[in-house]
Amino acid sequence: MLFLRRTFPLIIAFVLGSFGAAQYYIPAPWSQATFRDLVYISRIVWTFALFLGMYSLFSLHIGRMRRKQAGWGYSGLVFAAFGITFAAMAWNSGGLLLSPLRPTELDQWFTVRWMYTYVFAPCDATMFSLLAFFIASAAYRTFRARTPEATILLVAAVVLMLGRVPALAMLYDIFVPEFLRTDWLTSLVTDDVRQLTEWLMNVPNLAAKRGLLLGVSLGAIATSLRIIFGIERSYLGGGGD
Amino acid sequence: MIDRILNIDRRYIFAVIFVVVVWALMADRPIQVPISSPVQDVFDFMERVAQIDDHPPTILISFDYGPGSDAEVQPMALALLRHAFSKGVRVAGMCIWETAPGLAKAAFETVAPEFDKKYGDDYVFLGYKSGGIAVVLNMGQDFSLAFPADAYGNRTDTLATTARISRLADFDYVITLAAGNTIDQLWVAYGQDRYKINLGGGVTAVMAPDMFPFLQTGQLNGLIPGLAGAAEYEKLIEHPGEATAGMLAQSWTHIAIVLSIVFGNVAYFISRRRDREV
Amino acid sequence: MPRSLDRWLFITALALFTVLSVWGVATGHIPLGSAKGWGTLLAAGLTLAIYSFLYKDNPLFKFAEHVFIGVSMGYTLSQVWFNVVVNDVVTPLRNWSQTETWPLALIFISVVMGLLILFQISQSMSWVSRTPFAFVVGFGAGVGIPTVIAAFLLEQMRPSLAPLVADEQYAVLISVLLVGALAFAAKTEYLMDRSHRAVQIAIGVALASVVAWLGYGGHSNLLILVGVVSVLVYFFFSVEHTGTVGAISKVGIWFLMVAFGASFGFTIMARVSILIGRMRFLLGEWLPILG
Amino acid sequence: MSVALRHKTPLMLAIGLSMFWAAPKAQIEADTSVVSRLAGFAVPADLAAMDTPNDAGASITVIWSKAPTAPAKTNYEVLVATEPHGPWFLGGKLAVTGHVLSDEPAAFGWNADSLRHFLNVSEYDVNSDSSVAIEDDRTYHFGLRVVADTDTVVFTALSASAEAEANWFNWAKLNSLILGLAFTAITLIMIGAARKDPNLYIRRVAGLDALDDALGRATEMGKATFFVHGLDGMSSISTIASMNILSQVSKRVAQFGTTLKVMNRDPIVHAVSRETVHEGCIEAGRPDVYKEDDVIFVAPDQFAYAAGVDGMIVREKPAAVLLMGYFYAESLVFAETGAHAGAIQIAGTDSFTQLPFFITICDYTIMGEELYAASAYLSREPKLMGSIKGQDLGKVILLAVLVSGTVLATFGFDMLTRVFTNL
Repeated sequence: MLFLRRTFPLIIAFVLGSFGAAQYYIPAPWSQATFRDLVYISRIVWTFALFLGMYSLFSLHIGRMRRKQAGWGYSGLVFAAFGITFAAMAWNSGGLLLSPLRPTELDQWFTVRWMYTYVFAPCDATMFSLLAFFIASAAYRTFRARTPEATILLVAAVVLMLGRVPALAMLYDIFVPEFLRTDWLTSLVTDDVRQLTEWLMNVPNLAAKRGLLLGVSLGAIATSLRIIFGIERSYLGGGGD
Repeated sequence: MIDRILNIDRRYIFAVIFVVVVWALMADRPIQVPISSPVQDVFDFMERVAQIDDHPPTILISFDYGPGSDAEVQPMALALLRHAFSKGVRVAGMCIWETAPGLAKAAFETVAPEFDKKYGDDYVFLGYKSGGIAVVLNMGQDFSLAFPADAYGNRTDTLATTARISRLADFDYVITLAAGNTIDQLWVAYGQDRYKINLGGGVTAVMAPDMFPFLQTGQLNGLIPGLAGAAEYEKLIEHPGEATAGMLAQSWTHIAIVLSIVFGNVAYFISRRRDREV
Repeated sequence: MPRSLDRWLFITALALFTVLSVWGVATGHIPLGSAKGWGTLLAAGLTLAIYSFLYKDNPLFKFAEHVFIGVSMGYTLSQVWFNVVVNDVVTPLRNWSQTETWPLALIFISVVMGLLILFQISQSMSWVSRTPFAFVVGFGAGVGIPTVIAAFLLEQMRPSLAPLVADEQYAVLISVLLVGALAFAAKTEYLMDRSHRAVQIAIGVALASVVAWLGYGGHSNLLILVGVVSVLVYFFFSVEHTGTVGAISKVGIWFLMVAFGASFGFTIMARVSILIGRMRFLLGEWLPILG
Repeated sequence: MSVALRHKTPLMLAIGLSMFWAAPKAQIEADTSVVSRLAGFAVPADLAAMDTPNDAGASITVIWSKAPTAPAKTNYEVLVATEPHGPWFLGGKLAVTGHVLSDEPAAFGWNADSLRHFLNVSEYDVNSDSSVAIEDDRTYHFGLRVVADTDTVVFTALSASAEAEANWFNWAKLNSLILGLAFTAITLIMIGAARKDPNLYIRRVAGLDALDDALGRATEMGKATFFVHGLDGMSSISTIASMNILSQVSKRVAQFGTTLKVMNRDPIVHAVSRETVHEGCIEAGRPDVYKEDDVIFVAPDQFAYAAGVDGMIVREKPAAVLLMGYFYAESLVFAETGAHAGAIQIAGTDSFTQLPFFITICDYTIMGEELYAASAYLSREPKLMGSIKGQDLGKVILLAVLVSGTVLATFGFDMLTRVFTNL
């Protein structure tokens, strides 16, 4: 039993991990075919893992309702909203659960698509747009050039914010009177700022991002190796060893 | 005094931003959008794909974003579809994110009638597949195993757009519209490296700076970054849309934010110097 | 006091929402006879309910948030169900006579493995789920290693393994400078000793300006190499950050800060775009203000 | 005439790698009986065929000499037959300006010449709308025809034959394999070394000092310290790292006897946090200060979590806020609110998109890999320690290659560049 519980999963991880790595170097058809099938199995298994995520969310809200925790009414709301969506899904415009999804129009009642377009999408987008307000507030109150490093960061950010959109050119058009618009100034606010922006992205930004990427990749390789060789087992979870 | 100005209730700042955005959206003023080279590269490659004559040119658009980045990425999707359809390029759409299919459907349904394109013959929507990396690898090895059917259960080998496709590499161009790291962790790493696809990207501005190393190596052959990139693409296909309409508000809001950063920092330094003197 | 103010605000907001919606309906902008019209009203209501959080956390926000969580669960389930379970599993099994044996067997194995993973839920039997987890995670880890080496290490190093400058004269110039600097550094007292600060600053400025001049003038390979190397050195943990290593890692910090500045500016841009999108919805689809 | 397709002796034997790129060992006989000449056009004088290297089989590569001069719009057409004397079918076309051996170092090595064309044939057209795939282990015969201006056909009776076979190793990927094996060895050796001696040297990340200061200040002020976890679950490296830091923090706080509140989004992380804080209090000799309710499960949803933590920071005005783990868009909400509540804030994350916000708002930021190093430094766990050391060695290799390769390339020696090219 202990073998099945502890050793067998580690053997599986080792065998499949080694094959997954080795396969990259073996072009022969048997290797390609085996790889294809293993990939297919992982794809389907991942799908079932999604159900696990759903289950944990459900059990959490059920627990809240059962314990009558503060705000448990909201958990009921979660189930009500889920129930309506699920009902629309199960109805599937008359096709029910086991047939493929029926095409639906936007202007059609009782479809998952309606729930998506008019409930899910606006809520999701609005949640993210809240951040614009928080950024504005932080810009005023907390983005401070406390250290030389933070100063470099802020200066680069300001250059990019003004250079990536035609903000300066727009201000120039509005506020600079005609007689001040020398060729030099015009090209400075239009072309030069844009070139500086592109250069910042293409040279220092690229260099640092590449440095980070190389470092992170080494870390990813090390983690993968730990998994394959059974040194890292945290992903297997606990529970009755 | 300065401290009090710096410590105002954040709700006032929220109100200011709200007013700036609404005002700038309502002020309709034409704005010049200069084209940056990564955007031009996507456009040029699409033009090259359209020139292919030994088989019907077909591209794959992977919709890997959700409503949270609808405002940024959806205009790219519309512009790319308009470009492809206007040049007679066939399009297959798929999703790695489960939150994307509604947006993808909406994009196809908006653009296809404009060009009188028919489902199946000119475009196909393959729907969502879970599994991330495994989906890309599955498509690379055997397309029909990854997508035996489209989103509505029609077999992909019976639809004209996908009948010719047996592997990921059979697509002439793959464009991923990404709001997360699917573009580098999935498409660049697994799709481009293993199956040598031509890969272009449209990403949210958050992701854009991280993509530049891949642009230089050619692992990505072009990139549409954020709303500004979308506006550039709209200009290239000469069909201004939502992105172009948003650029004015975008610019004004940037100016407002930059001014508050500058003001906040100046005030901060003044108050810090004063504190030191005292 | 704030309690009654809040109630007041709540009533005003509700009244305003009703009035504006009636306006939208009255102008024919929102067709009430269709699913679309009602949907737009609902979406506008939810949007504003979430925005109410900007004032303070309140029941309206909580209401919208929990509706959102519930719908998003149902929506995700429907996507997984129709696109994967129905298309990949149910349909081939239903048409089993037309499907070849091997894909059928493969589907069968996959589903069994998938079902095993659900044992995670059980307290006492959760060990059953370890095998499929080990399968997926172990296989993924293995597949990842050569991919990361090829796509992220080799590919990313290649552009840096190119000539630094197109022109050989520059190459000679740089090497002379580098050799000079190294020869100078060999006399460590010049580099380490505080009494030679002026000389050190002069060397630093000279080197930095040559690098910057070449880097901005189109010879970006040099600057990119400096950036990559110094960032790697910054994230090097086996040596103390003092002396030369400290100086290099300082340069690495500067590069990192410019890159983070880029990300910062671009992230702000992204959030602003989303806000613009929401405002376009409110002003254009809910209210008949934007065309 | 017999054409031997032998690869030139690798010049880079010193490194011992490049010969593997010059893989194909097949020597194919080609017969040239007739050589036709068109005005101003030198028809290829040789034709050779071989199994396409580094592939899954079902493909044969045909090679012939490039015509020194050729009129535009001229195409080579490769003909395929299963019998030596036909019937011949079209196997593929190549323009006279088409690719040459040196365009494909993955198949022909870095020293391949640019005087010969090649074409990979994997199928041939039996008639206008059906084609037949090349099969493995079967002899095919090839002919070459030159078609000028689509109608002038110059048939050259060159022929060659070969069998296709599936290859067991992709020699073009040898560099990646060697790197992979090297990293494997380094990592395993270093983890082994860390098991023997957990006190291997890694430098103390500066953020850890700031951490001590923050906790000290919280004690002076007699206010709470908040520890806010990121969004990822227990299997993520950042969560594991931040748990190690939490363990240290909880010990410190227990010694000082102040309040520590831990915010969680993930139920499993929540459970582990409780255990960690409890153990920390016991190790500090103050099991009495542990309060289970101070390790709070806030909400599982991203924005609900953000709203909940935001509310608590505003109400309780903690003296210090520690943001540790993998954060997403909500990072800004925490940091902004905490800064405004007057808390001293230390952030640690490997989420690079969120780092800029932490750097500009927080008092100290532990960036990227520093988080893992800090956690290895504190926990001394061999697998973390060994990985950090292994990665450091990996970085040394990368740095050495980058610097020396660039210097060599600048002076015209591109051997390192070739060895490290991903073909």
